[in-house]
Amino acid sequence: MNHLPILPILIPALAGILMLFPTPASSIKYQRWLAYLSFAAMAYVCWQIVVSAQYETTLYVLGGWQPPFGIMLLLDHLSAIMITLTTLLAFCACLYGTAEEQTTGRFFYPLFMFQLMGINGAFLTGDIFNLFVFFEILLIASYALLVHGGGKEKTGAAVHYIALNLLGSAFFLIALGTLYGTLGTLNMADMAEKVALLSPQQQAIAKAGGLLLLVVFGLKSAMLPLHFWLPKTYSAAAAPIAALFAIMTKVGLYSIFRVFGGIFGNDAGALANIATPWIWPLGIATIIIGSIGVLAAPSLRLMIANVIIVSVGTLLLSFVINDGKGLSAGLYYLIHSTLVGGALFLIADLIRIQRGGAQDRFVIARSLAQPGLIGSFFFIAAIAAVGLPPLSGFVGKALILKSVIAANQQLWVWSVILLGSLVALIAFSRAGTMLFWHVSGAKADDSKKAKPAQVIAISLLLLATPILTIFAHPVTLYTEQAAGDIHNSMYQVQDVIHNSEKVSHDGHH
Amino acid sequence: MTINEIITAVLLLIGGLFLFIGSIGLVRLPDFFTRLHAPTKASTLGIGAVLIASLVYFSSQESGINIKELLITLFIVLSAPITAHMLSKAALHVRLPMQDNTLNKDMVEKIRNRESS
Amino acid sequence: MELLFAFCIGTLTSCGVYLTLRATTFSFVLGLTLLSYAVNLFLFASGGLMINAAPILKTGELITDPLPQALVLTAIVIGFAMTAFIVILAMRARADLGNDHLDGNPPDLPEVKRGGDSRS
Amino acid sequence: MDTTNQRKPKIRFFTFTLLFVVWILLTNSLTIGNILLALFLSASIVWLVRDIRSNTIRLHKPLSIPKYVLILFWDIVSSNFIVAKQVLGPIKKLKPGFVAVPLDMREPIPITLLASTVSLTPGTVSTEVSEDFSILYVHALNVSDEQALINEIKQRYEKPLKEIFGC
Amino acid sequence: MLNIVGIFVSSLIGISLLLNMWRFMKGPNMLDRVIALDTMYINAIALIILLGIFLDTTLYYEGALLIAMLGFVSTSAICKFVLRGDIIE
Amino acid sequence: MALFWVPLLTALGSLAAPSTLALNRSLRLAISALFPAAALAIILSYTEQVFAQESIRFAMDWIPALGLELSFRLDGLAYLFSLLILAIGLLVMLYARYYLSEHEAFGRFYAYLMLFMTAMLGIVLSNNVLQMWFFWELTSLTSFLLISFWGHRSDARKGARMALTITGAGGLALLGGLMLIGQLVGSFDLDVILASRELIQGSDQYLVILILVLIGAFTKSAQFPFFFWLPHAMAAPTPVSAYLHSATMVKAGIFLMARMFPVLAGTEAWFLIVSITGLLTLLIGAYMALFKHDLKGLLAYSTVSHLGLITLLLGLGTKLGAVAAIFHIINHATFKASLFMAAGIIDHETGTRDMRKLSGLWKYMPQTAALAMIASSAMAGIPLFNGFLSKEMFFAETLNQSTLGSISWMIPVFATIGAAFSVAYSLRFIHDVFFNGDASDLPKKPHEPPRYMRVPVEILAALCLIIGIFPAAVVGDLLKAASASVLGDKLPYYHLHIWHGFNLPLMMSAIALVGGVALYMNRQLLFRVQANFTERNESIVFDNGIKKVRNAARWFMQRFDNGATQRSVFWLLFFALVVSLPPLMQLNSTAGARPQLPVDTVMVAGAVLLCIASIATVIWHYLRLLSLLLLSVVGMIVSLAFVLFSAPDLALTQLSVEVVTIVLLLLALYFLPQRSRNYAPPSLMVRDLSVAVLIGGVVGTLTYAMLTRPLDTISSFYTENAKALGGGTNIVNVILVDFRGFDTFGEITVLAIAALGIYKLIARMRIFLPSANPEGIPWAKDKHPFMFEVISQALLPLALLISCYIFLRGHNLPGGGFIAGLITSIAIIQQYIAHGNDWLVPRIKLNYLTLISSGLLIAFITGVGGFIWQQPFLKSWHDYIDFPLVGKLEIASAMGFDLGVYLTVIGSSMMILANLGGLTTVDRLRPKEHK
Ligand code: NA
Ligand code: NA
Repeated sequence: MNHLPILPILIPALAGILMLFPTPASSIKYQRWLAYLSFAAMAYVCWQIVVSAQYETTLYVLGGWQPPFGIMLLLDHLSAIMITLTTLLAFCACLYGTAEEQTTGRFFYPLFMFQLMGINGAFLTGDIFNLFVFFEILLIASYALLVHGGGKEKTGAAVHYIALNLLGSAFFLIALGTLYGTLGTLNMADMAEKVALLSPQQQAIAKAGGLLLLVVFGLKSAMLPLHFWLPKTYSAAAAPIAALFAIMTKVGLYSIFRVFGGIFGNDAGALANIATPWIWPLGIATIIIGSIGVLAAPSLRLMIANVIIVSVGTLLLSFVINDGKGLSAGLYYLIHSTLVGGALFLIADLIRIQRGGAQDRFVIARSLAQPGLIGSFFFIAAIAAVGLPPLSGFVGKALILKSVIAANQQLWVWSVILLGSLVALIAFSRAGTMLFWHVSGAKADDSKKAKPAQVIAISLLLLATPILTIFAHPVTLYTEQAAGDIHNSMYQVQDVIHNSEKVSHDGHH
Repeated sequence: MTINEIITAVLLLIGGLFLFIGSIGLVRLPDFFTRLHAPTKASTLGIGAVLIASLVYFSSQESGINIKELLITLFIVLSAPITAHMLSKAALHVRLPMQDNTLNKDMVEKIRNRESS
Repeated sequence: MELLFAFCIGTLTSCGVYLTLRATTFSFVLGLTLLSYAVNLFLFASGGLMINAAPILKTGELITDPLPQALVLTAIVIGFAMTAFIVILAMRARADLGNDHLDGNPPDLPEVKRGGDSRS
Repeated sequence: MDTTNQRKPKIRFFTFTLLFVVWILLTNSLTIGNILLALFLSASIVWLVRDIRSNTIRLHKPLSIPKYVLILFWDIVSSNFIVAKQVLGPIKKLKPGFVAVPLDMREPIPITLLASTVSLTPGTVSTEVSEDFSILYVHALNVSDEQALINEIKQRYEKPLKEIFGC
Repeated sequence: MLNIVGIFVSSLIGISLLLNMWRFMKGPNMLDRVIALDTMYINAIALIILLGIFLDTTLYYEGALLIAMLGFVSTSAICKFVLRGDIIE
Repeated sequence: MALFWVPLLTALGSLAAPSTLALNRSLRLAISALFPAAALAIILSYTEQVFAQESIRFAMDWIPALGLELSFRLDGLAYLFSLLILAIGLLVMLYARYYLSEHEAFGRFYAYLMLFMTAMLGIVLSNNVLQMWFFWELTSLTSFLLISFWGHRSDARKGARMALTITGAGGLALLGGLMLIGQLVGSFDLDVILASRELIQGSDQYLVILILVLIGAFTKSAQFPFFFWLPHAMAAPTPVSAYLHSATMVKAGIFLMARMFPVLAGTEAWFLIVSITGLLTLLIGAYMALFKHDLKGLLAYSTVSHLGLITLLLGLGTKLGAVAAIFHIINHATFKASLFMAAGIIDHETGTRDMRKLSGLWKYMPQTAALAMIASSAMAGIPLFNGFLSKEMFFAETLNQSTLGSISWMIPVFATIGAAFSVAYSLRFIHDVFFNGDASDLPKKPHEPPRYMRVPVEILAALCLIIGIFPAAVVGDLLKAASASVLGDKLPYYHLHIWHGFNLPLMMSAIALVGGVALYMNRQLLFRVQANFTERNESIVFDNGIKKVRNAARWFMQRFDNGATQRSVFWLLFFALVVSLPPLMQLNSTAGARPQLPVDTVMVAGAVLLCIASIATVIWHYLRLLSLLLLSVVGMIVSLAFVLFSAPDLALTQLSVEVVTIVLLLLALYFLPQRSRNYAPPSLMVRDLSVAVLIGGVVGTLTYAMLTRPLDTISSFYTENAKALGGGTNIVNVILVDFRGFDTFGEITVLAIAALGIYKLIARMRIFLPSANPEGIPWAKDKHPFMFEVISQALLPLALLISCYIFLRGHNLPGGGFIAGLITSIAIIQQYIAHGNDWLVPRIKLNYLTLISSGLLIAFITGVGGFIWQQPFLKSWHDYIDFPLVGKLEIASAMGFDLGVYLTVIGSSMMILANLGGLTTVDRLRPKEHK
C-alpha cells in the first residue's frame, strides 16, 4: 500500500494535533521542534512525490472505497508541483515566524500546520465535496492566522475577508448541490464523464452550477471583481502569514484549472470550456486593475498585494490562452510568482520593522538598520517580480507570451502583460529608491536588525528564483506534464471506475 | 379499526384540540401574564394526550414498550414550569404592563424584589 | 410540494442575501444564517424530496438518497464553526474598532429613521 | 451546598437507578451486554456529575409519590377544561391577579416541586419565590377567591410534598 | 379513520402554529414573542409525534425529544439574557 | 566554448572586487581588471578569423520550451563592440580607481561595472534574440544601479529611475517585437532570423515588429522623443557616464539597429521612421548642447546628437550609410569617452562642472587641456581627427539619397546645421573651461590629476589622432569586418583616406566650421533668445507625469475599491447573479417530468411560517434580540422540514446546532449594540433588494428545476453496501464515518480550528459591558434563580445519558458522534447558564483543549490503524466478537472514529462557549448590591 498521496495531509495534521496537547513549560519550543520535524518529513515526502508523479499517477482510495463512491486522492504532476511549492513556501514562512510571530499570539504552529493540511488536501483531492471540506479547513485556519498578533488593522481586514469567504462557501455549496442534482456524483473524473452525457435541459442547470464554482474559485484566486479582499488581507496579516497566503490565491487558481480544465474541459461536450468566455475579459481586467493598484499603492505591502493580483490575472490568462496550451507556462509562472510573492512579504516586513513609525509607507523616514542586506533582497525580489532578466519572472512571462498564438489573443495578452510589467518596473523602482535611499536624518534603529532565521527564510525563497531560471528546462518539462495531467488524470480515474464496475468489490477483511 | 386505534384517535383529537385552544389563548388573552397561561395548557394536556396516543398506538405493535414518549413528557413536565417562572421573572423585571383589573397589582414591586412581606 | 419548497428556498435566499448586504456585522451574521439555511435545504434537495423514506435500512423499503444528507450534515457543522468564528470576530471588531459597522468606520451619514417596534 | 456526607449517596443512588432504568427502556434490550453497559454508563454519569449539585434532600416518604402524581394528573386534566372554557369564553370577565402563598417549607427542592406543580396546573403560574423562601408568588388567570386559592395550593400540594420530604 | 383524524389534528396544529406566529409578530413585547416561540416548540413536538403515528415509525422521535430538551435551553437562555444581559456569568 | 567565457569572465570579475575587501585599492583593481583583460584576450585571439569574415559560434541548450538557448556568435560587428566594451571598460576601471574617493564603496562600484560589462557583452555576442533581450534588460538594471550609485542624492535617484523606466519600457516593446519575429520565423536563432528578410518584410506584422524593435532601440540610444533620460543620467559618477553614456550602453540601440539591419532595413517605413528620428535627434541634441552650462550636460546632449547622426545614417538604409555609421560608432566612442573623463577630471580637481564658474584652467592643467582639445576637435569634426572622417562620410551619404522626394535637400542642410552646432559647443567646451579669463571662486584649487588618472584619456585621445591620420591602417580591417557582418559579403566601395579632394562634403564641413565659430561668437544672442523659453526640466516633467499617472490611479482606486466590505459583497453577489442567469434562461421550462409530492395544510402552514419569519427578520433586523427569535423560528421549521422529508439525522443536527448558535449569539449580543444603525440610503436599499430578489429567484428556480427532473446518482451503492460493508443500517452515518469519513475528519478539524481561532480572538479582548438593558433598567439582582438551578441539575444526568444513547445507536439509527457531542455540550452549557462560570469551572474539571486534541487524535489513530495491514487511511473494520458472559457484540472501527468526532465536538463547542462566557467573569463590574 503506497500511502504517499495522503502523507502531505496527515503529517501536518498529526503535528497540529500533537501540538495541542498540554506540554511541559517550554511548550513553544516543543511546538517548534514538532514543526521542524514535520517539515523534515514533508521534505522527504515531497521528494518522493515529485519522483513518483514522474512515472505514474497515483490514486489513493480512502477507506478502500473505489471511485466514484469513496473519496479519492490524486497524485499527479500537477498536485506534486503544488504540494512541493506549498511545503517550500510554508517552511520559509514558518522559519521566519520563529523569530517573532511564534510568540505574538497563541497557536501559531498548530494553526500553521492545519493551514498546510487544508492547502495540501485541496491540492490532492479528486472529489469535489472533499475539495469544499479542505477549502473550509484552509479558510478557517487562515481566518485564525489572519488575526494572529491582534490589532485593529487585522480585525478590520479579517471581517472583510471572512465575510466574503463565508458567502463564497455558501455559493460553493449551491454549486455542489446543483452539480450533484444533475450529475449524481461527486468524483471529479466521474463528473467529467457524466457532463458530456447530460440532456440539453440538464446542461443548462449544470452550467449554472459550474459557473457558480467560478465565482467561488474566482473569489479565492482574487479574480476581478472578486479581488477586493486581497490587498486588505495580505497587507494586514503578520508577515509569515501573508507569505503563506501567497499560496492561497493559487488554491483558487488550481481549482479553476482542475474543474474548468478537467470537468468542464475540452471533452465536456456542450459544456466544454464554459468558463473560458468569462476568464478572458476578467483575466485581462484583473491585470489592469492590479496594475492600477500597484501604481496607486501608498505602501509597500499594498503594492505587493496588487502585484499578486496582477500575477493572478496573468495566471488566469495562461489557463485560457490557446485552449489550455498555455497552462504549462502558467504553471512555471505560478511557481515563480508564489515564491517571490512570499519573499516580498517577508522583505516588506523587515523594512516595516526597521523604518519605525513610517512602517512600509512610501514617505521619507529613517534609514534602515541593514540597508545593504535588505536592499539586495528587495532588488532581487523586485527584478523577479517585475519579470526582468536574469531571474525567473522573465522566463515565466516570456513562456506565457510565447504560448499565445492567435493574433487577437496576442494583442490583448501581450499588451496587458508587457504594460503590467512596465507599471511594476516603475512602481518597484520608485518604491526601492524611496525606501532605501530617500532617508531622513534620523538614526537607524540597530535594535531592529533582522534575526538569522528571518534572513535565512528570505534567502531560501529568493534562491529559488535563480534556480528556477537555470533549471528552467527540467521545470518546464515537468509543468508540461502537469498541464497534460489535467486531462490525463481524469482519463486514468475514469478507467479505474470502469474497471471496478466490472470487478466486484473484494470486500472487507 | 382496533380499539387501540380508536383510543389513539380520541387522544389525538383531545391533544390537538387543547394545543389549538392553547394557541387561541395565546392570541386572545389580554396581557403578558395571562398569556403565560396559554402554553401550560398546550404543554400539559395537549402534548400529553398526543404522547399518550403515540404510546398507545405503538404499544399495540410488537416493537415493545416505547419510552421515548415518556422521556419527552418528563422533559416537558420538568422544564415547562421553569420556563414559565423565568419568563414571569423577566416580565416583572422589565415591568411589563398588565391589565388594570389585575388583583394585587400593588404586590408587583414586592415580587420583583423577592421581598417576603 | 416541490414548488412550495423551491419558493421557500428562494425566499430564504433573498432574505439572507439582502441582510448580508447591510452595513453592520450583526445583520451580516443574520443574513448568513438565513442563507445557510437556504443552502442546506438546497443541497439537501439535490437528492430529491421523499416522505417516509428515511435512509435507515429496514427490509425492502423505499429509501431516499442518503448522500446529500451526509453532505448537508458536514455543511451544517462547518457552517456552525464559521458562524461561531464570525460572531466572535464581530465582537472583537466592536471591541477593537469601537463600532459594529462591517468596515469599522461608518460613513458619516445621519441615521435613517425607522418605524416599528422600539422595544427590544 | 451539601450539609452532610450521608445524604449525598442517596441522591446519587436515585439518579443512578433512574438512569439505569431509562437506559434499559430506551434500548429495550435485556441482554447481559446491555445491562453491563447500562450499569457502566449510569455509574459513569453519576460519577461525572457528582460535584454539580448544590441542593440535596432526603426522601422521607417515597411511597406517597404515586398518590401525589395521580392528584396532580387529575388536577391537570380538570383544570385544563376549566381554563379552556375561560379562554374560549368572554375574556373581559376574567379577573387575573397575583397571589402570595405563605410557605411552610424552606428547602429549595420541595419548593421547586411545589412551584412546578402550581405552574403545571393550568390557570396558575408560579412567578417568584421570596428571597427567604417564605412566600410563593403565584399569578392566576382568574381569581374568584384569593384565600381559597391559597388554601387549595397549601392543602392539595404543599401538604403532600411536606410529607414526602419530611420537612 | 386514524388517517382522517391525523389529517384533521395536524391541520389543527398547523393552524395553531400560524396563530402562534400571529402572536409572535404582534408582540408587543419581546417576552410575548418568547412565549409564542415556546408554544411553537410544543406544537412542533406534537407535529413530529403525529407524523410518527401517521407514517408508523418512531425514527423521528429523537427530534421531538431534542426539541423538548433544547427548547428549554434556548428559552431559559433568552430569559436570562433579559434578566442579566450576560447569560454565562 | 571560449566565447562562452567572455561574458562569464566579466561576471566572475564582478565577484572579485567586493570579495577582496582586505586588499588595497590598486591591488583590487588589478585583480578585478584581470577578468575583463582575459576576456579581451579571448576576443583578440579571434581577430584573424573575424577579419577573414568568419563567425565563431558557441551554443548550449537552456530553455527549449521558450526557444531560448545559450548561443553566442562572434562576427565583425560583435567583435567591434566587444572590443569597445572591454577596452574602454578597462580604461574606465583604471580611471575610476582615482575618481572614487576613499570612503566610497569601491568594490560595489566595480561589481556593478563588470556586471554591466557582462550584460553588454551578452547583447553583442548573442546569437539568439531572446538571449539578446535577456542581456538587454540586464543593461537597464545594471545601469540603474550605476546611475543611482550615489543614491542619497535626489538627482541620482530620479535620473536612475527615469533611465530605468524609459529603457525598461523600450525593452518590453522590444521583447514584443522579438517575440513576434520569433513566432513569424519559428525560431529566435539570429542566424535563422537574419536569413528571413523576405518572410519578415513580407509579413503583415512587419510594421508592428519594426515599430516595437525601434522603440527598443530608440529608448536605449536616447533618440527623439526618448532622449531626455540621458542628460539626467549624468547624475551618475563620471566613469559611468564615460562608459555607459558615451561608449557602450547608448550604443546598444545602435547595435540593435545594425544587427537587424539586414532584415528590417531597406523599406520605406524604416527609412522614414529611422532617418527622421535620427535627424530630429541630431538637431535637437546639438542645439541643446550649446546651452548647457554643465560640462556633463553639454556632453550628454552632444552624445544625443551624435547618436542621432548614427541613427540617421542607419536610417538612410544605404550600404555606405551603414559603413559610415559603424565608423562613427568607433570614433564617437573614443572622443566622447575621453571627453567625459576629462570632464570628470575637471570636476574632480575643481569641485564644479559649471562652465560659468570654470575658466582659465589651461594654466593649471595644461596636459588635461591638451587632451580635451584633441577630443573636442574630433567631436567638432576638424580634419586630422577621426570625427572628421566619419562626418565626411555622413555628409556624403546625406547627399546621396532622394527618398524624401523633392524635399530631400533638407537632409544635408539640416546635417550641416547640426554640424555647425557641434562645432559651436565643442568650441565652448574648450574656450569656456580652459581659457576665457582666469578662474575665480572655484570650490577647490585646481591642479593636474594623478598620473594614472590621465592615462585612459591619453590613450583615447591618441586614438582620435591616429585614426584621424591613418584610418585605413588602424581601423580598416575592423571596419570592414564589422560592416561585412551587417551588410553581407558585398561591401560597397569606400576608402578611408584623410583626404578625399575638394567635394561637396568638404564644403559642408567648411560651412559647418565657419558657422559653428560664428554661432559661438554670437552665443550671447542665442542665449538671450533661448532664455525666453522657460527651461523644461525633463526630470520634473517626467516626475510630474508619473505623479499624474499615480494620482489618476489613486483616484480611480479610491472610487473603484473604497475598501468597503459591503461593496465587495455586492460585487460577489452581482457576479454570481451575472454568471448564473444566462444558463437558466436557456432552460425552456422550469418544471421537469419527475412526479411531485402533494401539498397539505401543515406544509402550507410551515411554508408560510418560514417565509413570514425570514421576511420579518429582514424587516426587523435592526432589533437584534427579535431577529434572534425569528431565526429560531426559521431553524425550527427547517428542522421540521428535515423530519418531514426523511432526514432524521439532519433534523437532530439542525436542532442542536440551532440551540448552540442561539446561545452563542445571545452571548455575543451582550457585547454588541442592541440595535443596528441603518447606514444605507433608500437607493442603495432598492439596489440590494433587487439583487437579493434576483439571487433568490435564481436559487429557487434551480431548486425547482432540479427537483422536478429525474436523476440517476451513485447513492444506490451506499444503500446496498451500508450494512454489508459498512456494518451499519443508518446509511447517512455509515457515509459519514466510513464511505466519506475523510470529509468528517476534515469537518471536525474545521471545528477544532474554529475553536482555536476563537480562543485567539477572545484573548486580550477588551469589551464593553453594559450595566443596564437598553431601556435603562439595571440588570436583575438574582443572578442564578434557584429553581432554574435545581431543575438544570436534575436534567443534566438525563441529558448525558441521552447523548450516550444517541452516540451509541448512531451507526444504526439516527444519531452519532456529532449530535451526541452537541447534546452533551448543550447540557453543560445549560449548567453554565444556570450556575455561572465561577461555580461551575472548579466542578467540571475538563480541559477543553485536551478534549479537542484527544478527539482529533483518536480519529486520526483510527484512520491510520489500517496502515498496519497495508490498508488505506480510514479503512474501516467491523466484526462480531464473542465476549464471555456478554455474548456477541459488534465492534467497529467506525465507532472509534465517531468517538473522536464526539470528543472534538464537545471540546470545540465548549471551548468556544465557555471561554466566551468566562470573558465577563474576570473583570466584570459587579453591581453594588453584589458584594
Ligand atoms: Na459571562
Ligand atoms: Na567658463
